[in-house]
Amino acid sequence: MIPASFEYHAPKTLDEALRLVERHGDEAKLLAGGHSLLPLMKLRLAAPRYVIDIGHLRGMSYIREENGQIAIGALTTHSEIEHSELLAAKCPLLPQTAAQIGDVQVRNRGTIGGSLAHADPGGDYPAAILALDAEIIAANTSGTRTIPARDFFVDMLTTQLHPGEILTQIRIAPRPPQSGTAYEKLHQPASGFAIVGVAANVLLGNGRKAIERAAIGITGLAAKAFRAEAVERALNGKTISDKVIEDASRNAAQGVEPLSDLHASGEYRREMARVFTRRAIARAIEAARGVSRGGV
Amino acid sequence: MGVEIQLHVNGKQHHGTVEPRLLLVHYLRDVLGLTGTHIGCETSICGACTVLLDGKAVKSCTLLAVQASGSEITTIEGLASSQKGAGNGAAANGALHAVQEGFWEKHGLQCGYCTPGMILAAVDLLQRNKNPNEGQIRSALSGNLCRCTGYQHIIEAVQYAAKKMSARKPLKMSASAGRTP
Amino acid sequence: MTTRYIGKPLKRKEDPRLIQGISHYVDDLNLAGMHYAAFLRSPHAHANIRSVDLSKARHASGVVLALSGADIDGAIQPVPCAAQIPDMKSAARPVLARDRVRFVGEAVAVVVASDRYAARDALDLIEVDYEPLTPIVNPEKAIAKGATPLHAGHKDNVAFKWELEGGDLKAAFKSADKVIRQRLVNQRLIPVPIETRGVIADYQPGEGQLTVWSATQIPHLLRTQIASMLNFPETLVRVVAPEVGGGFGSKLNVYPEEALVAYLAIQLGKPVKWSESRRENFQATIHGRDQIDDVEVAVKRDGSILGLRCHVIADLGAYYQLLTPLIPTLTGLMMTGCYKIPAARMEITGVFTNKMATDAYRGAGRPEATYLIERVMDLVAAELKKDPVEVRRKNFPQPNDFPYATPTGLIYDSGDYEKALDMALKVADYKKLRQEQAKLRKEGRYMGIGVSTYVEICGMGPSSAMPAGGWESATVRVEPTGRVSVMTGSSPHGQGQETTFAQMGADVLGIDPSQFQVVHGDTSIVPYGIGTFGSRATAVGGTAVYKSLLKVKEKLAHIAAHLVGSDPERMVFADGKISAKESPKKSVAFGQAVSAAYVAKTLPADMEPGLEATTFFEPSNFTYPFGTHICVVEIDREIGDVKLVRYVAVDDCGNVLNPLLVEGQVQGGIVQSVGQALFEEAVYDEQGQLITGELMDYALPHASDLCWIETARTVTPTPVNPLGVKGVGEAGTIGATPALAGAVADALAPFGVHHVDMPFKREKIWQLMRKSAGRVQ
Amino acid sequence: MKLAGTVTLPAPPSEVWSLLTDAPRLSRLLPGCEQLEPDGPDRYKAAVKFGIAAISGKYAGTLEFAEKKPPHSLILKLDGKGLPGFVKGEGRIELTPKGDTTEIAYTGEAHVGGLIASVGQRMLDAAARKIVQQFFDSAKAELESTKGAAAEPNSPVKAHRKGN
Repeated sequence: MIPASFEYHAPKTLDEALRLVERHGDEAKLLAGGHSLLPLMKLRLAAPRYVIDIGHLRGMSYIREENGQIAIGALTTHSEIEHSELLAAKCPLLPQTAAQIGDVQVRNRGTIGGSLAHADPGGDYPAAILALDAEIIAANTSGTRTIPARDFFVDMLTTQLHPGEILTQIRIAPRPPQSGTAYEKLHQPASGFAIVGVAANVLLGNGRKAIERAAIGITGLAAKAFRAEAVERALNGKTISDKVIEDASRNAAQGVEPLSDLHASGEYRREMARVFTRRAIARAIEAARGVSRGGV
Repeated sequence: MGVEIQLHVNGKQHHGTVEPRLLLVHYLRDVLGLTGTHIGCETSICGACTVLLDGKAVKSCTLLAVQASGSEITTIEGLASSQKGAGNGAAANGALHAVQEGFWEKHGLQCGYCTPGMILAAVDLLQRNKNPNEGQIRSALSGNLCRCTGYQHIIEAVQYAAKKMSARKPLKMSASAGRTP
Repeated sequence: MTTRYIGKPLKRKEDPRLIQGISHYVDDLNLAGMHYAAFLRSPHAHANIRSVDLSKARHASGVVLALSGADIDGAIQPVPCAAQIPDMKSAARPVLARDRVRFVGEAVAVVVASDRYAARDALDLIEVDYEPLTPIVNPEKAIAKGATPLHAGHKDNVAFKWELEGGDLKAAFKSADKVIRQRLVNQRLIPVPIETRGVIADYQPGEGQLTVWSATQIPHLLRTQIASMLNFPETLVRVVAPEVGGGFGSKLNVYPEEALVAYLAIQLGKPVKWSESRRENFQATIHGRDQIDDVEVAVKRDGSILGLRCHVIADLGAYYQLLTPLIPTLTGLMMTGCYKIPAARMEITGVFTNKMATDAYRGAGRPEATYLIERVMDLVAAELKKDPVEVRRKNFPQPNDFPYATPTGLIYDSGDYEKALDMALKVADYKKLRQEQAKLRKEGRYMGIGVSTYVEICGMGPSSAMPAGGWESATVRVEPTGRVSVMTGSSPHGQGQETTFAQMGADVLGIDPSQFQVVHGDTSIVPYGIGTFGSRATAVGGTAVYKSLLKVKEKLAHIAAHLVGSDPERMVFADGKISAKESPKKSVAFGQAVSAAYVAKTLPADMEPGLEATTFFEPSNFTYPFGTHICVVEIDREIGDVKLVRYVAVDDCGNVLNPLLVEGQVQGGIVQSVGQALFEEAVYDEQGQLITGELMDYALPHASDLCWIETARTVTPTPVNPLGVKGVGEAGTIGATPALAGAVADALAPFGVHHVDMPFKREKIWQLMRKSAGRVQ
Repeated sequence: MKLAGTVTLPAPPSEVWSLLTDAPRLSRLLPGCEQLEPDGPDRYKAAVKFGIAAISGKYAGTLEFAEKKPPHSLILKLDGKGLPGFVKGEGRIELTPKGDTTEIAYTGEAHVGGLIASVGQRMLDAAARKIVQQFFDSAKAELESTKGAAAEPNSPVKAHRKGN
């Protein structure tokens, strides 16, 4: 399997990269780690005329605190996120999610920016990004804009990013006290993609007996990752019980047209969304209560 | 249109002009003649093409050679003498890396095709975790497929290497078959 | 002979080059001036080819040759099929399709270019005008009335009918207390060696020499077939199987590309390489299994099996490969398994469909047989409410019943089935497992225990029962320096015979294993042989080596006796010396005796110089390894996920040359079974598109999917060969699937489920539990 | 691969009918249609660029109308091939008046072969649904704009159009 020919650009600065994507528009594809784009190019399902390799840009791989938020550079690899101590302390959901992406080699190479911009319906990060109410920073030659995670995913493989824009950063608010997160995933046994992946982020109140606010991101189930608002509504303000969680989880696939493929029918995906939503919520609550169930 | 690249492979500097679409695995195999890195699935599932890129295991079939420009690469041929690995399992020239030794001792290979990738994935693991348990080894090797061994002897090989590396005693290689202890 | 090395876990001689990445598989070889071939393959399962336009491809940069089926018409014979079944219809696979394509992936055109990228690019420039035809995908529909035959001149899609009957079946079913019927499906599988296929051909016009390097399990058979297909003198063809990265039967074949790449090299006068992509490997390298079995069993209330009847629909795909029609017949031969069943009948209908051919995939017909009979034993146990272990035990032949004649006409060589069963029960602590299961069920957890007691047929020979020879060759040559070259007709590709044959040689000749070089896979060096498949390399190939070693030893004994003045019968080989038994002083160094053979001044009268012996060993019978596997699974009630909890395997493969390697074969075989049981399935959609077209969609077992496999052995030597070895390459795969299937069915018993077909994918299990949730017992 | 659904378009069946059966106008509705030229009665040669994000491919083939019962129902047949594979589909479209609007019920089946069938499998259903949705979205927009512009039914619409 060999990609078709293309014109290659390896800009040294972000500005240079932005000018290139502006010039070439949708005839250009950005190459970060390459783990989303290259497989498609090798199959010749994608044959972009221009490939703009942003992998050599400096200063786009970082995890740091900025103005009370955590900022993650778009070129940060899954494995850097998986092993980040800062994230483990302030935003454990991301390392939990990163650890479940693909395999070690893929995590060593794939980047969070590339993964989000690709918006694979079975990608793991989108669920977490949604549950965290993250912000996605996109730049073009005239400046930057901030896209809330909720608005970012538009459809299968389609995001809010315009041609000419580059995703540069992800921003997340640190985890408040009494909150807990979890990512629970049913993986496709061959590729490792999520058949269903549920990220839960809960904030407890009333002496940790009630859920003050829940955010649930679901990936794999539908053409795009989404916030399971019906689940959230059923949880918010409720005193925690197995029944509350179970009942809320029943709404996981509400209003969603599930994907159906060789590996899982729509019906099964729908049911698994319920099961994994329940499991994710329960684990997030455990985490919020400080009950650890093993490492990240 | 060719693109200039320079890579540090197994301790040697290489310069060249390549077609931008040239895959790293083809560069290593066809241009540098390092055929120990194998191609198994081409869809970054099987891990036969695993090499260390700046010390980390990556799948070289899902990387362009141009992406790796400026990086340091260790392939199976250079593992035993790699700087990165020295003092961390690797021994001087002519000897085997502790992981290679483990694979030999524990019959961690049959046809040998997945072996270079498997060994490098194990090296990646042992850099991060000096004493992995069975589950951690299984999970760290889940990006590498082996169709012959059923993996169990590979796990024993990695455990052997972990033990060996904490003792840090390189073993001289000999061409003949020896008995396992 | 003292056994210093045989039976010991020696590390492999092959490993140093493999673990350093310095050995050479086909694609690692590069010849000066190498060109690269790429194939255009049909996207249609069934279509007429109206035209193939190669004009653009021929003018593409780097392209030196582009050919369609029409261009080579008559120049290359179709792919051979060695298996013959009375009245079977012809269905030869053309090297390139000419007028019609019959499966997705069938090669339509080939291009050769100066580099592999250019060859790939040129494929996009070829224009083929297809007239799509209705694909025939489902084998039952293929043989239904009115289905259009795939092949011109055939009246239907039945390739052959094969029958086998023994014993009084009528009486058996008449006197039965119960008759149990079940349909069993063995899904289609893709072998997936991690190295795909690859071919390099080089033609030297001056010498007229054609050399073909191929990732093959059968270099000599391939040489003969390439010579036949190209009508080229066989003496001028050299086939080399270099390092081969796994085969599992998929490289026990002759493929269009092997002849065609050779043809291209001859045409161009340049070396040509073709490396199969994984996608091509999925589409156009043989598949395995794909049988639908309708089975009926007649039983007594006490659990004795009286008779077994089975009809098999074997989906052969569109064309025959080397052994395609033979594979299901092995299922017929082995259908009664390790039980004394007085009467049995098998009917097989081989069927053509618009898919890739099925052929020998690890186990080849026997995993289907053990699946059949072992599922039957479990169903009998469930029906009679007996423990599956006891139903099995009741029907075993006893050790003094061997050689045991089956109603299917086989003679099982030796066995002690109860011994292996008892050992497995003990290792697994079966009683305790059953108690644990009962306890977990009360907690709403679904644990299942599966037991498989299997026997398999291997050590493939004798020739009378084989399509293309069941013997094996070996030449042992002690070189003048005292080093020993062993040339074997076996063609190991991971099995480790470079080590085990050296172990054997070391014990026979009393020297160190390091003194041996086992050479294989090169037809210009090795005498004509058959190859490695059917778990035969040690039992047949090893015996040939052993016999050659004995011949050389005998000659050395005569030389040494002559030198020291003793009786050849009394010479002892040990520690690098050949000594007279009566007096250690009467001794020569091994090298001294060897030297005498070559210097030839001090040889006994009438003795020929040199020290070389060749054997063509013909076994008198197959060998029949056996064992018991016990598997424990737990099923996630909510997801349907089947988790392996424990696996115990007790195998008996007769005597063992190297336990480390036997262990490796058993474990690898079991995990390949886990693949079939839990994950693998080649899925063609109703249009004949292979929708599991890459490893992204065809799941193999990963390290993280498995539990620790506990192994043990019993040893029942075979009388069939002097080594007493039976073979172990396929035993794991043959024995394991029923244990896994039994465990899953057992776990689902509370849901009223007694049989599920593989693969046990989560959704399938989840659906079963859901549908019968109301009936949970 | 099967597709079925209903959609309401903001015009009476006669207008919808003329939109769907007028090749130049239809070519504007088909996502990625680059060319639609007559090739016999009720038969057109088509060149289409289908794609989602980075995944895209060009297909050439034919589009046919059959069993036309104006303005009630028709069958649409599609047959195309390109480097990523081939597509062959047939869909039945039924138009029912609902006040000023038309309810369209469609059922169809498409067979996909080649590369896209074997590796794009998990995306195919969703991609097909997306294409259908884009088609009807464009139809809606087209009908609304003609309504707004008081209709220029005979305006010369170019049959050639650059893909999006």
